[in-house]
Amino acid sequence: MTVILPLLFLFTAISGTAVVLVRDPARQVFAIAVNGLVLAILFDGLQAPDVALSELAVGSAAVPLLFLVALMAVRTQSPEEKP
Amino acid sequence: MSPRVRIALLALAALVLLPGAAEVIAGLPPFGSTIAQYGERINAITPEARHVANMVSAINFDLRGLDTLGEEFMLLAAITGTVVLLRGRRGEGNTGHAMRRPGRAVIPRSEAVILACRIAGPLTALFGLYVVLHATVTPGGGFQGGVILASGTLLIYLGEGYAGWRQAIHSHWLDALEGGGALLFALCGLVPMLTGAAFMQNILPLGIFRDLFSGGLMLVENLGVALAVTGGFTQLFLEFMEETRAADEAEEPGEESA
Amino acid sequence: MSVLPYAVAAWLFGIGLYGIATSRNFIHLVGCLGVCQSATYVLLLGLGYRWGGIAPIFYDHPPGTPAVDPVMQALVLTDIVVGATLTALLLVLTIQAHKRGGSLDPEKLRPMRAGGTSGRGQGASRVSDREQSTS
Amino acid sequence: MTAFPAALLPLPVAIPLVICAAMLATAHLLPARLPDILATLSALTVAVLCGVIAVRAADGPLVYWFGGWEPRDGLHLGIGFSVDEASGWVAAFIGLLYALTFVFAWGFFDRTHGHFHILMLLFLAAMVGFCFTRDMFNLFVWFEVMSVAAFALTAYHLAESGLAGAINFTVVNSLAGFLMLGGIGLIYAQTGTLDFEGIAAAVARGGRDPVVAGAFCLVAGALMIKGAIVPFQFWLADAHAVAPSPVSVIFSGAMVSLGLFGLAKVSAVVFGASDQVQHALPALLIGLGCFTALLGGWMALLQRHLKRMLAFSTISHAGIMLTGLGALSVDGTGGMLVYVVGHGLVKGALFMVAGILLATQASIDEIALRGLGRGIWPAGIAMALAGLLLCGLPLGLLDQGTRLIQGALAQQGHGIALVAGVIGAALTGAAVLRAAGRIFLGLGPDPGDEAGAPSEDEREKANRPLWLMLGPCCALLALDMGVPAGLIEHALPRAASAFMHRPVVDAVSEGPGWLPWASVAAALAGAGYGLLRNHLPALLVLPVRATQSAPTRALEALHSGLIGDYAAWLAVGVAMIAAVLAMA
Repeated sequence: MTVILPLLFLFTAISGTAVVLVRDPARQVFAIAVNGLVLAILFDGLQAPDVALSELAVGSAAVPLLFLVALMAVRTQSPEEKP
Repeated sequence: MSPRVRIALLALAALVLLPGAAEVIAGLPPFGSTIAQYGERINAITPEARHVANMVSAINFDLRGLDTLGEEFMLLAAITGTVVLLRGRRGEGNTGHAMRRPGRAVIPRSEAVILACRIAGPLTALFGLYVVLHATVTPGGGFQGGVILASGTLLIYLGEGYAGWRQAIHSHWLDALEGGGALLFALCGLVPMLTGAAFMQNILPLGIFRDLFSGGLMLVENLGVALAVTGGFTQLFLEFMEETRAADEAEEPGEESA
Repeated sequence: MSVLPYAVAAWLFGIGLYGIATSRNFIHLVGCLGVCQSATYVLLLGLGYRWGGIAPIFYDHPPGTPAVDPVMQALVLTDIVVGATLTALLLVLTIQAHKRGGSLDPEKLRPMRAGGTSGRGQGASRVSDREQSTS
Repeated sequence: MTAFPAALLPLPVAIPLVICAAMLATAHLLPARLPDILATLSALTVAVLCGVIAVRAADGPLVYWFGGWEPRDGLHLGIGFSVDEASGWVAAFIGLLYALTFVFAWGFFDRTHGHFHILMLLFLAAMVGFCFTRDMFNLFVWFEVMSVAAFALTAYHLAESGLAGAINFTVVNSLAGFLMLGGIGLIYAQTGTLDFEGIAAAVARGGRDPVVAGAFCLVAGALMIKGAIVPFQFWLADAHAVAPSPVSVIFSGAMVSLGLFGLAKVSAVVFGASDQVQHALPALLIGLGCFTALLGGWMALLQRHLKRMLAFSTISHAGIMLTGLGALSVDGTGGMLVYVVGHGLVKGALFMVAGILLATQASIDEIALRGLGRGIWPAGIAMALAGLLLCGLPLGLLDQGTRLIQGALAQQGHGIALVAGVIGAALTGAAVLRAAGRIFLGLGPDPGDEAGAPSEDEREKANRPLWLMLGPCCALLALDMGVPAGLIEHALPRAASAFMHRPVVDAVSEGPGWLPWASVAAALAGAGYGLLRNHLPALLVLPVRATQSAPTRALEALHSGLIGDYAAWLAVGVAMIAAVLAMA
């Protein structure tokens, strides 16, 4: 564990940074999902399986899904309504 | 304010905050050295006091049940807000049936996808139920299970198409599920008061340690959360999906004037 | 190692705030807000960890085995719910703002501004919207 | 088993929650008027219950342990509510404000299956929980429930500016939540408990500790964001100005001041034993408070959009409350608590007048409305009266609070804060009186700098009778003026000492009697100048105009409405708090 945990923390920092730096929302969705997954693994490593399960369900599935749908909604309406 | 000024301001703030943050981090107990007395104590007494194995569930539903009550109603507020804000434009009347979006190609679904979804759907539902039911013994609980169950309904969307999904799921039922679950949870607080106990006091038989039905009142609260979360998240997905208005049925242009 | 988790938490909050300050797209901004929030998860769980502790679930291990702090985990669970609700609400607001303003750029989609074009130009269409919806 | 009065404590939170869950579950079956009735009744019930609790808490705080988890061996295991007299009365005031708001909004939101009422009741329950709790994380939970309900309510109109304002509001207040949670994590890790008293005891044992200071910095920053203190105030004008008027009543009347109420409680109770924090507080709170009072007042005077004007006036008054808090004395905090109630009543009434104008005249723009208010002159009288009360007319609760704060500041020699408070109040009063004169008397055909301020068309549902909207408004004003001063003078020293966990003081001092009159005179002069500008000699007008315009434009540009700017200012604000703490 002593080696894995620091690595997981670093991964979290990197994937969080990636979410910020990927400025195109369509690609950012994937960064968000990856970030959620990394967080879930980190939480499991920190002996928090309850939290990991929540993060897996919410952070890497439900939330990216909402982002995707929001993107789709924005796309479907843009051609006709953009002034 | 131009972006450059903004970043300069941020950098300035960071410069001031950095030494402070360093000092705070240095003052914290080193990572992994010790845990707080409160958590230690809960680990020590709760298995015996409440006959449950999962401490996190015990905290969420018993020791600090009030927080979860607040959290559940926060979810309810958010979902009610989402519904109000998304329906504001579409109008209430249109929620009963699937909306159509003119001029979008219908992508035919392959048999394999439908089959996969019909198999995966019930499996997801089963897994969700498992997670809900084992709240007090293994990781998971009403919230996690509820989210999984709600995601399971999305498989209906993938497999049966948007219209089928809308046919299977009614917004009114979801309201009832969500409100009913939250109501059940709130009543779990009030009913013990009728017997003279404290709000949310665990007055039911506690069951046997490591048994599925251990924890007494926690099981009912867990069920309330599961109902509320399932209803709430499905409602959320439903309302969001409505925004994309997939065209699955025959197209009738001009029905919806955007 | 003993300070790494806290440093990571501080970094996540800082980078998220930087993202919010420089974002030109509301959907991207909501993602950055999520990064800020993940800082709180990391901080709390980091503070509640103990080397060698088991998960606070005494199913396979007998009660009394040293475990990590369950309170922090319960707090983070609540926090995750907060995160999901905030994300959903913000995305809804973003979708609706895009519908009305035709843009996702904070610079173009400002609240009421002096002499700004927001609102005035589209005032007429909005009023007619409302009349339709109330009728 | 808990004895009778303490056993009431969960009810004011639980009742609205149960009602709103039941309303949601049966949303599609409810007859149209039922949500109005249910919501009003439950808000009234909450007010009455909190009143009873407050009366019973006079002898000492009532304590309630949820789930029967009473502290064992000095360790707090569960969540507790602890209600002192002052918290009880503040909660009762909030319940009453909601009940009157529900009456004001009767029939306002027919088409939504009671969703408005559900959100409002949740908002109410969260506020009461926020006032009652004695647990740090529970405080955060209610803080977030409050925020989430508020986010959804802000954008109810779905106008474009409403949405951008709501997004700014949501992002800034979410960041506040994260800061607060971070602070809670730090303090929990350091002290090993979440209970207010437990933390206070551990902090007292610990001596000077950077972690405690850091935790306070984060929590105080979060509460100041809620309380709209400069430089965190930007979201408020965007959000208040666009929220539906019944929601604005609650925002300005209760939510903002509740942030400061929380700050008062946390700094007095939880961090009361940390010397570092207590040394830093006067400079921090009084400095920021003065600045906020002046900036808010100045901005209010320069607005033409009535709700935006009132929003800035709320910022100014939040600054005044903060200076009262900064005196760190029982008088100052007691004055601030009275001020919270008085300000909530008056500001609520003013937002109701704004709502009346929106509903009957279909506009909220001071200049566009010039002279249009003549037909609804009773609203004009209410607005003028509220304006006078706002700037310090020596009558009623708000005035009493002001004089207590002034007394505390004078005693401690904070002359600058005293002057800033008077000027801030005068400026906001002048703004309201000018608007009242222009709208209801048709004065001031030639607008000054306010003509360049942002404004927008807006309308609210117009089918409600005038008396239905004016009634609650007048009730609020009557309540502000009708509470006997003797009663408060008698109860306040005891209540405020209990609130701060300090030994009881004999009496509280009040500021000099002429100060409020000076403030009223200044407000009248300001309003008169704005309305009668074209009758005044050019010698007087030109220099004012020349010096006023440039800073005005600069300030207006600062309130850019860009979320990026707000985030940067937020970081600056937290850095300022940290710097003051580090120097203490």
